[in-house]
Amino acid sequence: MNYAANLMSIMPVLIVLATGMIVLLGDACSAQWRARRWYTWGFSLFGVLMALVQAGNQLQTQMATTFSETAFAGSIVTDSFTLTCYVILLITALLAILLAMTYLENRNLNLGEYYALVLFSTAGGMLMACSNDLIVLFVSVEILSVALYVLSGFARTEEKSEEAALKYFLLGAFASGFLLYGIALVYGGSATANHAGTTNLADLNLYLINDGRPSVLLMCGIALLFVGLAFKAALVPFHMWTPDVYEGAPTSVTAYMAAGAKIGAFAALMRVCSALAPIGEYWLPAVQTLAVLTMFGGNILAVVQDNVKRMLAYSSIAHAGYLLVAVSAASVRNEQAHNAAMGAMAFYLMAYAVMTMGAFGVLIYLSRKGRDLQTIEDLRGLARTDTFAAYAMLVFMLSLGGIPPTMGFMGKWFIFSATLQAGQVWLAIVMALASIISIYYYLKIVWMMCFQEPERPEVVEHAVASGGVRATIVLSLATMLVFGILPGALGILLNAAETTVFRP
Amino acid sequence: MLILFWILALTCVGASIAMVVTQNPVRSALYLVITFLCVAVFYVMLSAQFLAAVQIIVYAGAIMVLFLFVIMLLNLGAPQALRERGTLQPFFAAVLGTAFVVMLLLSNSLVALSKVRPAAPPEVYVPLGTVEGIGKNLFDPKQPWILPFEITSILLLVAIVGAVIMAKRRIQDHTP
Amino acid sequence: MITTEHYLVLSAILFTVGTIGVLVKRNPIVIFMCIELMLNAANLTLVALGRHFGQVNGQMYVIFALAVAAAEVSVGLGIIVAIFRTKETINIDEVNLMKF
Amino acid sequence: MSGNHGDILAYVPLLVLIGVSTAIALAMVVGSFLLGPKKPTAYKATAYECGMTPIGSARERFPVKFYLIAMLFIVFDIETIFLYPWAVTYRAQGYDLKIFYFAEMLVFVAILFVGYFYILGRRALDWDESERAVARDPISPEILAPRPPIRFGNEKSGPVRRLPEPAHVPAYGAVSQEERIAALTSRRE
Repeated sequence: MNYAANLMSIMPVLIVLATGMIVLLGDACSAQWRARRWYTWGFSLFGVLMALVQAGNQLQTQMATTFSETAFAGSIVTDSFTLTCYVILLITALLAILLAMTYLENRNLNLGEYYALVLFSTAGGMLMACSNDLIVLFVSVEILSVALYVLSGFARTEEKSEEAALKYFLLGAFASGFLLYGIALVYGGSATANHAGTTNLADLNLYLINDGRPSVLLMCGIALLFVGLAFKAALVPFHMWTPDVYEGAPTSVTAYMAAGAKIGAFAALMRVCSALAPIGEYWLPAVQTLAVLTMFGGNILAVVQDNVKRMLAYSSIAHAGYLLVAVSAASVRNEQAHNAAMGAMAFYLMAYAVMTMGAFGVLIYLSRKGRDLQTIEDLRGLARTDTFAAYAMLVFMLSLGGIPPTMGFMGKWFIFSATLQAGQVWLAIVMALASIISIYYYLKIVWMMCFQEPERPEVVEHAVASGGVRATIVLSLATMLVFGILPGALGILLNAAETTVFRP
Repeated sequence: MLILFWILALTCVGASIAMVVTQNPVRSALYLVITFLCVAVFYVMLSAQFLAAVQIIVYAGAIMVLFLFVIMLLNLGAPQALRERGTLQPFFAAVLGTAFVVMLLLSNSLVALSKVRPAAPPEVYVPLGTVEGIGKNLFDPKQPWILPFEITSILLLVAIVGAVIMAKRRIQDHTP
Repeated sequence: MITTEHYLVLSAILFTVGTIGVLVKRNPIVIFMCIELMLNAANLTLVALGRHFGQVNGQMYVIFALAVAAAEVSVGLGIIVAIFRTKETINIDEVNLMKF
Repeated sequence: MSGNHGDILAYVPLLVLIGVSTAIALAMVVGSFLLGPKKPTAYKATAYECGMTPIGSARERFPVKFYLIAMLFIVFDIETIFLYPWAVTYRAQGYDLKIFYFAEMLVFVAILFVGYFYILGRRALDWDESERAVARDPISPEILAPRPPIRFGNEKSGPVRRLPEPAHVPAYGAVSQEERIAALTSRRE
C-alpha cells in the first residue's frame, strides 16, 4: 500500500488544513497586531491559491487519464467530480477571504481565527465532496458545520449574531442526529443473505445494482439521511434556520455560508444520490417533491421580504431547489443524462457561488461604519450615488434571476436541458415557472436602485470601499459575464461526471 | 438475561421520557445520566466493553458534568429564565403521531433482519469489543478508519477554537 | 433470548423520544440534551447491528460519533454561555427559534 | 444468547463488587440511624457552616473561566479515548506496522497540539483574565477607600474602640496617588 499516493490524492485538502493551522498558531503566538493583520490575511489567501493550483493540476491530469481512484482503503474517492467541487469550493474560499479583512476591522472583529475557521470549514466541505464512506461524510459534515456555527456567532457582543449561532447550532445538531441514525439504518438495511451491511457508497452502489429491491429498513435510513442533508442544504421544510442565521451573522460570514455550505451539502447529496441511483424509483419522487417545495417556497417567501439579507437567504433556498432538480435528473438510470446533470450541477454551483459572493460583496461594500446595510429601501437611488456598486448589483441580480447573458442563465439552461434529457419534463417546466416568480423580486431591487430618486443625492462615503472588496466584486463580475457569454470555456466543469465511480 | 434487558429497557425509556416531561432542567440532566448509564450497560450486554467504559467516562462523566455546570451558571443569574412555560407546541400532536407511525414501520421491518441474515456467532463478535480488538482494527492500514481518525482531530481542533472564541470574555484586540 | 431486533426497537423508541423532546422543549440546554439522547439511540443501533453482522464497523462509528458529540458539546455550550452573557436570558421564546 | 454467556459472565465479580459496596454504604447509614443515640438540642439542630448562618442558595455561580477549562477538558478527553487502544495494541505490532502506528498517532497528536498552543497563545488557561489591568494600576481606589468598621455582632457588650480619624484625608483624585497612599497608611497606624 502506497501511503504517498494516498496523501497525494487529497493534497488540496492537506494544503488548506496546513494553512489553517499555521495561520491559527502564528496569530495566537505573535504580539504585533499590525504584522498579524497582513500575515493572517495574506497567508490564508496564499494557501488557498496554492491549493487551487494543485486541485486544477490534478483535475487536468484526471481528465487526461480518466481514471478515478479510491484512497485510504476505499474511504474516499478522487474523481473528476470531487476535483471539480474542490475547485469551486476553493474559489469560494478565496473570495470570502478577500472580502473579509476590512469588513471585519470595521466591525472590530478582526481575529486570526476567522481565517482559520474559514479554511477549516472549506476543508470540511472538500472532504464531504470526496467521501466515499458515510462515516467520513458524517465527520466532515461536522467539521464544516461546527466551524460555521462559530463563524456565525463571531460578533460575540451582538445579540443577533449570538442568536444566529444558537439557532444554527441547535438545528444543525438536530440534523446530525438524523444523519447519524440514517447512517445506522443504512448500515443495517443494506445487508442481505450474501453480504453484511455497508456504509461504503461504492459497495452500496454495487449491492443495489445486484440486489434490486431495497429493504424497508434501508428506505427508512435513506429518508433520515435525506432529512439530515436537507437541513444542511436548507431545503424547504427544513429551512427555518436560514433567514435568521443569514440575517444575524456578520455579512462576510453570510456570504461564505451561503456559498460554501451549500456547495458542500450538494456535493454530498450528489454522491449519496448517485450511489443510490439503482433504486431511484423508490426515493426519487420524494426528492422531486422536495425540489418543487423548495423552489416555490423559497421564491414566494423571498417576494415578501424587505430586508436584503433575508431576501438573499430565501433566494438561496430557491437556488437550492434548482440544484435539487439537477440531483433528481442525475439519479435516473441513463448514463448520458446522469453525466449531463452532474456537469450542469457543477456549472450551476460555480455560477451560484460567484454570484452570491458578488451580491454579498456589494452589500459589504455599501455597509457604513459599524452598521450593515439592512433594508431594500437603503438601496434607493443607488445608481446616482454609487454607479459602480449599482451596476455590479444589477448584473448579480440579473444573474441570480437567470437572465442572459449571465452565468446564472447558462447554469439554469444546462440544468433545464439535462432534466429534459432525463425525461423529467414536468420538473423542468416547474423549474421554469419558479424562476419566473424569482425575477419579480430581483427586479424589485434593480428598480429601487436605478429608477428611484435617492433620499440624499450626495455621494456617500462608504466605509468598506477597500481593495479586497472591490477586487471580489470585479472578479465575480468578470466571471459572471465572461462565462455567461462563453460557457464553453468552462467545459471542464460540464464534464465533471467524466470519471465518477458510480454507475446508475 | 432477558429479564435484565427488560428491566434496563424500561428504566432507560422511562428515564428518557421523564427527562422530556420534567420542567426542571437539573432533573432533566439527572434523568439523562440514568439513560446514559443504561446505554452503557447495554453496550456491555452487546459485548462492547470498551465502548461501555468510554460511554461512562465521556458522556456520564464529562459531558453531563458540563451540562450541569452550565445549568447552574444560568440558574443563579436569572432564576426565572430556566422555567419551562409548559406550553405544548401546536404541531406536537401531529409530530407524535407521525413519529409513532415511523416507529411501527421500523419495528415491523426490523423483525425481518434475522431472517435476512442470521446473527454472527459469539466467537466472532466477542473479541471485537475489547480494547485490543478496537485498537487492532482502528489503526489497521487495510481498514478505512485512518482518514476518519485523522479528520476527527481536525474536528476537535475546530471545537477548541470555537470554545475559546465563544466562552472567553476578552480576546486580545487586534485593532489599535 | 435477546435478539438484535430488541435493541433496534429500543433505540428507535429512544430516538423518537429525543426527537419529540427537541420539538416540544423550549430551553436550549434541554433541547441539546434531547439531541444527545438521539445520538445515543443511533449509537446503540450501530453497536447492535455491528454485533449482528460480526463486524467491528458499528463500534468504530460509535467512537467517531462520540468525538463528534464532544466537539458539538464544547462549541454548543460555549455558544449558550456567550448568549447568556450578552442577553441574561436563554429562554427560547425570546431566542425565537422557529420564526419563519 | 441463552447458550453462551461467556463474555457476560466475566462481569459477575464486578456486579458482586457493586452490590457489596452498595450494601456496605447502606448498612452504615441505616446502622448509625438505628443504633446511634439521639439527643437533639437547639444548638445541634442549627445548621453549622464555619460559624456562619448559611444564607441563600447552595448553588454557586462560577465564573466563566471554569467552563472554558471544562469544555477544553472534554476535547482532550476524547484524545485520550483514542490514545488508549493505541497504546494497548502498539507493542504487539511488527516493525513496519509500528512505524505506521506511530506516524498515525503522531499526526493526530500534532494536530491537537496545534490546538493546545493556540490555547496557550490566547491565554485561555489563565485564571486571572484581568492580569494586565491590575499591573497597570497596582493599588486601585477600591482597595484604598476607607471602609466602614467591621461589625462583629458584639457591639452592645462594651465600648467599641474606634480608630482615630486622621486630620486630613484628601479626596480621591485631588492629589497624587502617592500622597493619598501616604495619608491613608498614616491613618492606619
